[in-house]
Amino acid sequence: MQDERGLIEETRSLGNGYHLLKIAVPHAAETARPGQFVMARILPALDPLLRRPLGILDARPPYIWLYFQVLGSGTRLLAGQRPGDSLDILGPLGNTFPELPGQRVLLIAGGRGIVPLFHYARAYGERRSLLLLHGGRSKADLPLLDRVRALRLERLFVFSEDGSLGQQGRLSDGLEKIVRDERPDVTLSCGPEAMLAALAKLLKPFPTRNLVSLEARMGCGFGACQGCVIRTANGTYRRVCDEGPVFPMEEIQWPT
Amino acid sequence: MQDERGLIEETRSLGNGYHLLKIAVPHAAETARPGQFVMARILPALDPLLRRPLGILDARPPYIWLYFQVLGSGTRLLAGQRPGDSLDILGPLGNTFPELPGQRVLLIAGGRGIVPLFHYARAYGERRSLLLLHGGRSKADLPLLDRVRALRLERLFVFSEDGSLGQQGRLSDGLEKIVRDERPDVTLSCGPEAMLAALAKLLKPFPTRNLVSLEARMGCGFGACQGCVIRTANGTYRRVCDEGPVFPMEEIQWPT
Amino acid sequence: MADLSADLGFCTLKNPVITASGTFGYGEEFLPFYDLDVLGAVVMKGIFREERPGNPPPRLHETPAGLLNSIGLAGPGSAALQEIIRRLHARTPVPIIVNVCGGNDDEFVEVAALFSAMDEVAMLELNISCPNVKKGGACPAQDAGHTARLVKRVKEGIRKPLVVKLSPNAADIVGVAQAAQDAGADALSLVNTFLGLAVDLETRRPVFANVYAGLSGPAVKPLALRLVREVCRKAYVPVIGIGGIASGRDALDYILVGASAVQVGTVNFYDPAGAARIVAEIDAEMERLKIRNLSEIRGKLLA
Amino acid sequence: MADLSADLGFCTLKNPVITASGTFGYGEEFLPFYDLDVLGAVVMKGIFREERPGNPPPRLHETPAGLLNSIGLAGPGSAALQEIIRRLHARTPVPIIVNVCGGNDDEFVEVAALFSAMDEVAMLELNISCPNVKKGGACPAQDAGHTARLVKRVKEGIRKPLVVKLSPNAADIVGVAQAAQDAGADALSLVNTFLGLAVDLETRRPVFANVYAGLSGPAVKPLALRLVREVCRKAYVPVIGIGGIASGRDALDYILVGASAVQVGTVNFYDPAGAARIVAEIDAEMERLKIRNLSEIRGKLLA
Ligand SMILES: Cc1cc2nc3c(=O)[nH]c(=O)nc-3n(C[C@H](O)[C@H](O)[C@H](O)COP(=O)(O)OP(=O)(O)OC[C@H]3O[C@@H](n4cnc5c(N)ncnc54)[C@H](O)[C@@H]3O)c2cc1C
Ligand SMILES: Cc1cc2nc3c(=O)[nH]c(=O)nc-3n(C[C@H](O)[C@H](O)[C@H](O)COP(=O)(O)OP(=O)(O)OC[C@H]3O[C@@H](n4cnc5c(N)ncnc54)[C@H](O)[C@@H]3O)c2cc1C
Ligand SMILES: Cc1cc2nc3c(=O)[nH]c(=O)nc-3n(C[C@H](O)[C@H](O)[C@H](O)COP(=O)(O)O)c2cc1C
Ligand SMILES: Cc1cc2nc3c(=O)[nH]c(=O)nc-3n(C[C@H](O)[C@H](O)[C@H](O)COP(=O)(O)O)c2cc1C
Ligand code: FES
Ligand code: FES
Repeated sequence: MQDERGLIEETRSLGNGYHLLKIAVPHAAETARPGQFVMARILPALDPLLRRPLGILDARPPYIWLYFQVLGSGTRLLAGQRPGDSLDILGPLGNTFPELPGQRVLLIAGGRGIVPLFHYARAYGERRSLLLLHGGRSKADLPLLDRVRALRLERLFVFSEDGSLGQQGRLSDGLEKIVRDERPDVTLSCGPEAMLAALAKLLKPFPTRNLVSLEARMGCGFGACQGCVIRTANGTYRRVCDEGPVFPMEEIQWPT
Repeated sequence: MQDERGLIEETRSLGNGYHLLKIAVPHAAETARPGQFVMARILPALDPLLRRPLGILDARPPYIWLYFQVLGSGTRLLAGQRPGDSLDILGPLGNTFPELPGQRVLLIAGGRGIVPLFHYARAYGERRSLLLLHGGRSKADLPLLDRVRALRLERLFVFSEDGSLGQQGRLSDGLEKIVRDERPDVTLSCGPEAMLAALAKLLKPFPTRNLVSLEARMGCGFGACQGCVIRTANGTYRRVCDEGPVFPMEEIQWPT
Repeated sequence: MADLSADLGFCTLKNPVITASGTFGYGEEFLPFYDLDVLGAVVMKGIFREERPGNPPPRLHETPAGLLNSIGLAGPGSAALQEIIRRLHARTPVPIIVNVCGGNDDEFVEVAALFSAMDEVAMLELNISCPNVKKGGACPAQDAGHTARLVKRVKEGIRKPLVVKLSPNAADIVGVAQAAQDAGADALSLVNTFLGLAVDLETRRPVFANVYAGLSGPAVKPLALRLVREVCRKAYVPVIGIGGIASGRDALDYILVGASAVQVGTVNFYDPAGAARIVAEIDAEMERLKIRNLSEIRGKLLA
Repeated sequence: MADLSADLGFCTLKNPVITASGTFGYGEEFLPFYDLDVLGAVVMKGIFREERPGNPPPRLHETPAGLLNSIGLAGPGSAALQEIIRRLHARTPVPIIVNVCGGNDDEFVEVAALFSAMDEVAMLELNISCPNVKKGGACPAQDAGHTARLVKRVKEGIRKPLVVKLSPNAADIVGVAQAAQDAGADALSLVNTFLGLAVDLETRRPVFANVYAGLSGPAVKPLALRLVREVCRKAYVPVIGIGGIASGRDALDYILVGASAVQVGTVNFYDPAGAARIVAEIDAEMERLKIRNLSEIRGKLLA
């Protein structure tokens, strides 16, 4: 983990508020492992005050790629950055998705939840076959799909709620059949909390080991503020930034 | 006066924290007259909160040119802007230096005080002969000098405190002789307050009409906040933004 | 279009957005930017009986997301303001509120009576909360007893609705609010600026001649919103929420904690059409959240 | 190099920069960023006798140039913190200050005594000012009488210097400060966070389960600086200034109004090496202004 000045090399707007950034940031690029994230300080000014957590989509030293959606002031300012601009990048942060050699792994990515799973597939996909289940509201919410198709995957299942891409429906609609047919040993998922909660319910009957990557409001990103906690099934709290963002699915207390 | 989105066309760093911006901002460019300024909002974020007042160096529709020195957070952010970025530009604001046809005019510019006088010379210099007395700490503080030389001027007197450019000394050192030799009807000056105070003292014995352009901390720039006042010789206050920035020299209460 | 009308009991405004005293000049300064009639109302800069020069410069100091001011209620005096109000009223039907000041209780009473007699004036706002008149920031709104006496006297001399503007620097703002309403205030507005300090290490002096100055702007919103909620829980007269509003969303936050309307101040400086933008944003936000009118959410914070 | 040493009377720190409780974890989290020994001291996150889970999420909400938090003093309990302190002390000689909390007076007394007995601990800071423990934000530092009783009891049970941390939400912070010093506080630190509110229009609920939360960060600096000045004018014990410090210049502003040292909080979150940067900036600023040591400017505000 290091606080580095990152230089924006390339920016791409993918429509519908989605953006891709390629940033030269050597330390983070060299040491990042799938599932990790960075805290980005967009401006030297004091509003927005805090850094913003963003997953690492891909890392090829000295570059990392970020993929994000404009939600509020921070991401809006980030979307306004252009090649030549610089950002303070603190990272890589958090734990990782384990490599799981020899295991049959199903990746489940809802919307921008693709980020850590894309990194996973890029990093480990060459060495073994991975399954990816990817879904979003509509085609416009899956702007990375071409890049996803270019990953080394054994199978790719695509769902869109409005049917504009792949099969119509939520990815949770397709999950049971896929798990039954493909018999993964492990699932790794990332996406909106409601989606993850649905997955947790659906996966319960199966013997798979299930890991999820979570989001939370973060103050620091490195364990100092206690701001980013999630509630666990046994009623305690865990910090997403340094005890996560990857947790065993059954440890989380999902909203009902 | 209008609040327009200005598009930065060109940026130039002139060293020593001095910068030049060329901005497409049609309304301000068309209506600006020498002595006027704009209020620039650099970012949509809330820090810095207020706009920053900046004089108009030149206007050729649809462009205006700003010339500024990095002092604090606002000008630092402004210096980081690049072609293609946009700014909210409110202007043109304030009163003007009068055209004064038929009069012999001496312009006196200390450092970045060149801004409104440059505009004046550009706008009216073709039609009659102007004198310009320009000074600064050193060569590095007079980075516009080449552009100043290209103005239509009858005579240009340059002073630098360290002698690195023109005559050595403060411009106030040269003032009396120049006024005696050149016998201007009017002086128009702009520069640091201490310099203007010195000029006020030196010009007192002469029969010239003397106008100065002042700076003050501004909240709004258009007369609504009462924040930008300066003290007048009779003890009242005047708003720099809309009763100025140009005032008769003798109306001001100069610091002693 | 959602129904944006804001019910103050004694009158209904077209919408809840009122421009705050001292941040909107005398209205005329904003005519180049938009039609003032899109607003719920405008408040004039605070006025004393006589012309006042105000405080020496500097009068402003920017802080992170905030503004310290020590204007010291510079103004042309009541007679001149009456002229300005007639002129403004001839140009726009927007309701005009006069922000009444005084160096002592008699002056408050007198100035209030003067403007109460003007047809062009919709209501009065009693500014008992300005921290920039007396050195150290003292003002009547720091004391419930003084507030009650003053409000009662002012109210007796006027025939217009009276809004009493409260100070966040009171030790017990809720107590002062209760005193004001019990004494006859028709509405309460809060908050005025927070006492703050800026110093200059080069000169080793305070930035402002009065030492303390008043903090406003987005920086104070979380503090002001809490105070407005506390007052709303005890108030039986309508409350106008003020402090750091920069967007329609901010304005609706105040309605949610119980305010009937809001005032927007500092935003007028950095965004001259900001108050009009906030009206439009409130409308859009209500549409989006399918809120038909303000009473659907006013004071409906689930807590 | 200017002389940055900060005299607290009962001890002298290498420099005036102390990291504020709750914003620096237990120190260890910052070891990857810099050598903690460059700091004047570090304060541990507030500690109770037993492990505490803290408040439910969300615990943070960003505001313009500010941060609302409702962490609720999550922590591992005193025994675990003793272990952590031993570990930290083995890695760095930076003075360690323990921020002592309690659900009631007995707990404060007990926890203070526990850490007073540790050689690795330089001093104690009594956190009687956290707004996030009780719903509504109540804390002992809102009441001078309670503060006096509590400080006296704590002081009797310890043999280490005691810093008492004050709340900006007290109706009369100067009165509480006087009560604390009269009761035996060796120093005062202020301010803790300001009570604020954020609401969510979508859910119509407060953002935080406790409704109110504590505001910190650059937004509050002008307010905190005023309060520190007011306390410094009445304090005969050293004062540690806290609130929104983001730069060396900000830190020196607090010294100028009379603080002997400062604590820096929120800056540690957005700039992990921020406290070290502030030390360097203080040095550079003192060089530039030819200030040889802090006592040359401490309390020298010309006002
Ligand atoms: C470990 C981690 C990795 C992340 N990776 C990515 C990524 O790769 N791509 C991406 O687009 N986003 C990612 N996010 C989410 C991203 O951090 C937020 O979208 C961003 O911080 C929003 O900042 P803002 O200033 O634009 O929005 P704000 O103005 O802060 O908030 C705007 C709206 O978004 C909501 N919001 C903001 N942050 C979060 C959050 N963390 N969780 C839920 N709701 C939130 C707020 O409630 C608010 O309604 C990640 C978050 C975490 C914790
Ligand atoms: C009518 C007018 C026209 C101007 N034209 C120009 C111009 O053409 N080019 C140019 O470079 N500057 C010009 N200025 C000054 C410019 O507005 C300030 O330099 C700028 O606002 C500083 O902003 P900042 O955020 O960088 O500095 P801040 O962080 O606000 O301040 C940094 C330092 O500069 C000092 N400072 C800031 N503003 C002023 C001011 N207005 N007067 C005196 N000291 C100040 C502060 O005391 C502080 O020490 C003009 C000012 C006015 C009023
Ligand atoms: C420059 C300035 C001048 C002000 N003058 C007055 C005034 O004359 N009377 C008054 O009641 N309030 C005055 N105020 C306070 C505002 O009306 C308002 O209460 C305060 O600014 C908080 O709102 P805001 O955060 O939206 O600015 C003034 C505020 C500012 C910034
Ligand atoms: C997330 C967070 C947690 C805090 N926890 C504590 C605490 O445990 N004990 C305490 O005395 N103060 C606590 N504080 C208050 C800070 O120590 C400090 O007084 C306050 O943040 C103001 O300083 P700042 O503006 O530099 O952050 C906390 C502040 C924050 C932001
Ligand atoms: S974000 Fe600070 S502890 Fe996790
Ligand atoms: S800057 Fe607001 S009145 Fe001049």
